Amino acid sequence: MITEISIMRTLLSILGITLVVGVNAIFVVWFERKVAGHMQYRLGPTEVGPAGLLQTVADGLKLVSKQIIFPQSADKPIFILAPIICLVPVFIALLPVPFSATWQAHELDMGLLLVIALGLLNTLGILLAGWGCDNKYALLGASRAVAQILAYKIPLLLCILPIILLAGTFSLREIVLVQEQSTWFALYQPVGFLIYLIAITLETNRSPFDFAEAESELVAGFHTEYSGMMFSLFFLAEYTYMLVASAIASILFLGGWLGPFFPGPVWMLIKIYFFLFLMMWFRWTFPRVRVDQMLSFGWKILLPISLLNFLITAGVMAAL
Amino acid sequence: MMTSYAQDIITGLSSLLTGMKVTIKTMFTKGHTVQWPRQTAQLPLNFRGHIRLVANDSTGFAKCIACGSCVRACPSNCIEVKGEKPEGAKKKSPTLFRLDFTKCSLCGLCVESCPVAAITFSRDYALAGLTSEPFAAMNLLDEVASPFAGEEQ
Amino acid sequence: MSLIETALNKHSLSPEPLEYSATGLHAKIVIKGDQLKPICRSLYSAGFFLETVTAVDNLSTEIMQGLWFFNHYKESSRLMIVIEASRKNPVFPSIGVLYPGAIWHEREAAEFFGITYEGSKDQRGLLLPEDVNFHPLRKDFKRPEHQITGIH
Amino acid sequence: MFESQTAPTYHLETVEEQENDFILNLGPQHPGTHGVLRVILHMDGEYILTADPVLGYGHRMQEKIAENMTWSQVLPYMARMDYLSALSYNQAWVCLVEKMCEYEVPRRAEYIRVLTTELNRISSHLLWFGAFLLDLGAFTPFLHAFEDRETLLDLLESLTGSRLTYCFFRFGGVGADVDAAFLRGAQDFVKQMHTKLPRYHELVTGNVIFRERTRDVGVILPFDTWGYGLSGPVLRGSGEQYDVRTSEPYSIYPELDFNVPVEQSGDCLARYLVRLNEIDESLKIIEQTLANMPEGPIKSKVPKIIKPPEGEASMAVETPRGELMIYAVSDGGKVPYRVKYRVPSFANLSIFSKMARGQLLADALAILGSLDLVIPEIDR
Repeated sequence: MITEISIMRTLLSILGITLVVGVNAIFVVWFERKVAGHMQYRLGPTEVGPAGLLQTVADGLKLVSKQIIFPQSADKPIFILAPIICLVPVFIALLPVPFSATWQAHELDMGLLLVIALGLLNTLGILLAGWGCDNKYALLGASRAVAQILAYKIPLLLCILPIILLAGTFSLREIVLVQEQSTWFALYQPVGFLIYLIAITLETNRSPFDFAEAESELVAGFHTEYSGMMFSLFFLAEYTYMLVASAIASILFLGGWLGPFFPGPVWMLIKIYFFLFLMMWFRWTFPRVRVDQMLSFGWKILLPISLLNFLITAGVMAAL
Repeated sequence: MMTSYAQDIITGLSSLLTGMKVTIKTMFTKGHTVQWPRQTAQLPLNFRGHIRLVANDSTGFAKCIACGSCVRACPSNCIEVKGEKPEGAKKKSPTLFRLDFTKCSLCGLCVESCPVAAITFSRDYALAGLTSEPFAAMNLLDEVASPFAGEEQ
Repeated sequence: MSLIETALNKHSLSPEPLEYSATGLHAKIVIKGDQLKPICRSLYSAGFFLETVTAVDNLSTEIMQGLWFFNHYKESSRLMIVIEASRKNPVFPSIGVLYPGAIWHEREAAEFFGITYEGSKDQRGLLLPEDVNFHPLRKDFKRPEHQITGIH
Repeated sequence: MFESQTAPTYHLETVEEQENDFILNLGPQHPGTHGVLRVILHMDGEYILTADPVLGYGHRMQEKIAENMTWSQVLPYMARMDYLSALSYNQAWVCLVEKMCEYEVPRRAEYIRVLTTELNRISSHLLWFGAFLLDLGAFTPFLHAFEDRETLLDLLESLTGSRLTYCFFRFGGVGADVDAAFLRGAQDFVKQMHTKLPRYHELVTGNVIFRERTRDVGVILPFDTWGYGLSGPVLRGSGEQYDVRTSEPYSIYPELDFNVPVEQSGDCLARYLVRLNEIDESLKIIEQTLANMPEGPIKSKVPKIIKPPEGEASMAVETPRGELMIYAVSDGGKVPYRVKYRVPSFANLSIFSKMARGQLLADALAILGSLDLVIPEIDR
């Protein structure tokens, strides 16, 4: 039933999500640059704001003020649509994510399914970007993004299935509440946890699996031709996607907002940033995997192990 | 086959963890960064800036005798020297000593070729400008006193 | 020396030994153009590697010297092969079929000196811009009228 | 672990350019080519059918420049060819002229030359190490290598006055004498590298992703090596123990005790290992020169105007990239009559189109990186 209160609530939560997305992007980009800098004997940003915290704001302002260049042979509607298609789904995917028992934009019975489904749209955005700008490097990058999608999505789903079996629900909020009764699912599903970690790195196109960008091979991959604000939309989408993936990971495996001493949202943020830090750590340590090696890695290692993991879980559950 | 499959995965994973150990250790080590302009790095003793003329300690005039050996030694043709004898002097003095720094490759052949050690390297490093003109014709005589100073006026 | 002598044994050539400490070369032979390919075949099968292919333009004697440098991985034996041709229209045989690495050296020497390497599969230029019509390393080369302007 | 599918192999003869071929211009501005190299790739999806390098974007006609310079004026131009190993080029030129004019070189000068050249070799290999990993998509090793290289460049700058394009060697000696601070700095650097090299191995060599990316990629078979005139680590990765420093010893190399690292497999990994082991060997050489540094003058007397007698001479040295040979003809005048630079990267790149055929685009860039190219040296 639509009441005034529920409308207000929805509006407020959309505002909240926008705030979370914006602040998160500003902070995570700064955080990543700091982590990268210190891992490489550098300092990272130091000049703008305290400890360089406002560097991202300055960079954002620069990007916004820049001219957007349209390649002459680009397919203009697709060219413009692509970054939006990349950003909007990850934005919506934050709706069902609970930051505490009460801090949740919109409770959905099928929250997990929605997030998974929206995750797929990101690849569509990349494909459109690669196709629309009529650049060979971008096309190669986009085709790589599409080629890898099955290789990680199936293991990803096969890692989530045991969690659903354990929790008996698709609702993100209830999955956490089940963990409150027992314990973190990461302890039941260590293998699934590991594979999920690899799969979200793949899903967010992060190094060592950043073939779609692959700077040293494809210049900038699918966003080679994008400049200014449209480029920063891709950037925003990537970092928001990382946030969503980390949030889902902490909900599924590390008990979401559960934890002693601090209030729920703090724990949730701690867990999210733990995952974000892990992904940064991967990125600034490893070389890039080759595309065909990643595919065979996905099909020959991730898939059988996650399938085995699922079957064992299902067997044990049935026996109990 | 199964064991080698599992072994590959385990050795692979452990090699990744070793790499991650190195980067996390690095996070807590200090690097070389010097935050210019708040801090400045020390210039090495043999630093080669653009060339400059050495002044004679007693007179303050340039030691240069305008012999032109630096002009001949220069591989990039970036030095221009003219000189004449000031009244009552035994040796010539430069009336013009111009360096085209845009061409200079800082090889130091001019410094070595000088018979009276009248050229040396400056220690200027923050050389930047909006146009190339100031560097295309650097007048090196500006820094030293000139025996012709009275005559020009 | 021994490696060079064994390799060139059947060609009944006597390489002129050079003072290594003074020239950095072990031997030098001056041959005719049609001898190059058989000699290179022997050198190739003896495992000699190609250092470079180049030329020296001699304005006073009107001779273009084609130079081929070889050496061996196992035992240092630097061999210089010289073929002389008229500098008007120098033509040398190409050894690109035997030594694939020679193709680039030949392309370079061809555009620098205006040499034709007969039988080369690849006659394009290599280092100079595509539209040049001069050969800069010829001794009678004058800088072309065309001047690049607008460099600051 | 990640077994790669066997790549389809194509032969040059069977591939014809077709209208709807996917042609990719790799370069001249591309982050993976490290300079202005352009490679025209005909591709089938991600697989490369043919690769044709296009050179000359950085061409300066160094050989003609040398014909217009006096013998000593050529010296600064040496550093502009291979900017990463300027001192090896310095050495080739001064040794060549010393050979032609029969100048004596004091022993202390020879020691300083070898010491600084080997330091320069390490700095070149360190930069290559970083750049190669950058090609493979790892950014951190690049800056880790630069951290160590920074110490090295500071050290060399304190002696030579420049950080990259050194013009330090002189006919009959060197430009400046080493002082106690430099020797101490060099010793400290050797110590530092002995602790840092194992870190590189931990960070990179053992890494499973790195090994899969480089093993069996870009294999140079031994019977290809002499046809293309390969030299340096590219050759030694294919099992041939050829190093000018041992085969035609110049300077004080015969007195020094060092090994020439060789790997048999001929792939990118082999070339990588050869170079990292070479850093180790260079450290050994540096330790020996530091221990035995003789006292004495650093420069013998040479005439101001250099006129080598009529004749020809060649001089080969081992740069970090392979064999550099300079062939010069003198007509007895103040300027060289003809100078020919035989540069290692030129020959090493010429095999690229053969290696890239039938490989993935990602592999082609790994191969390009493993060849350790310096484009200004190729273009001259």
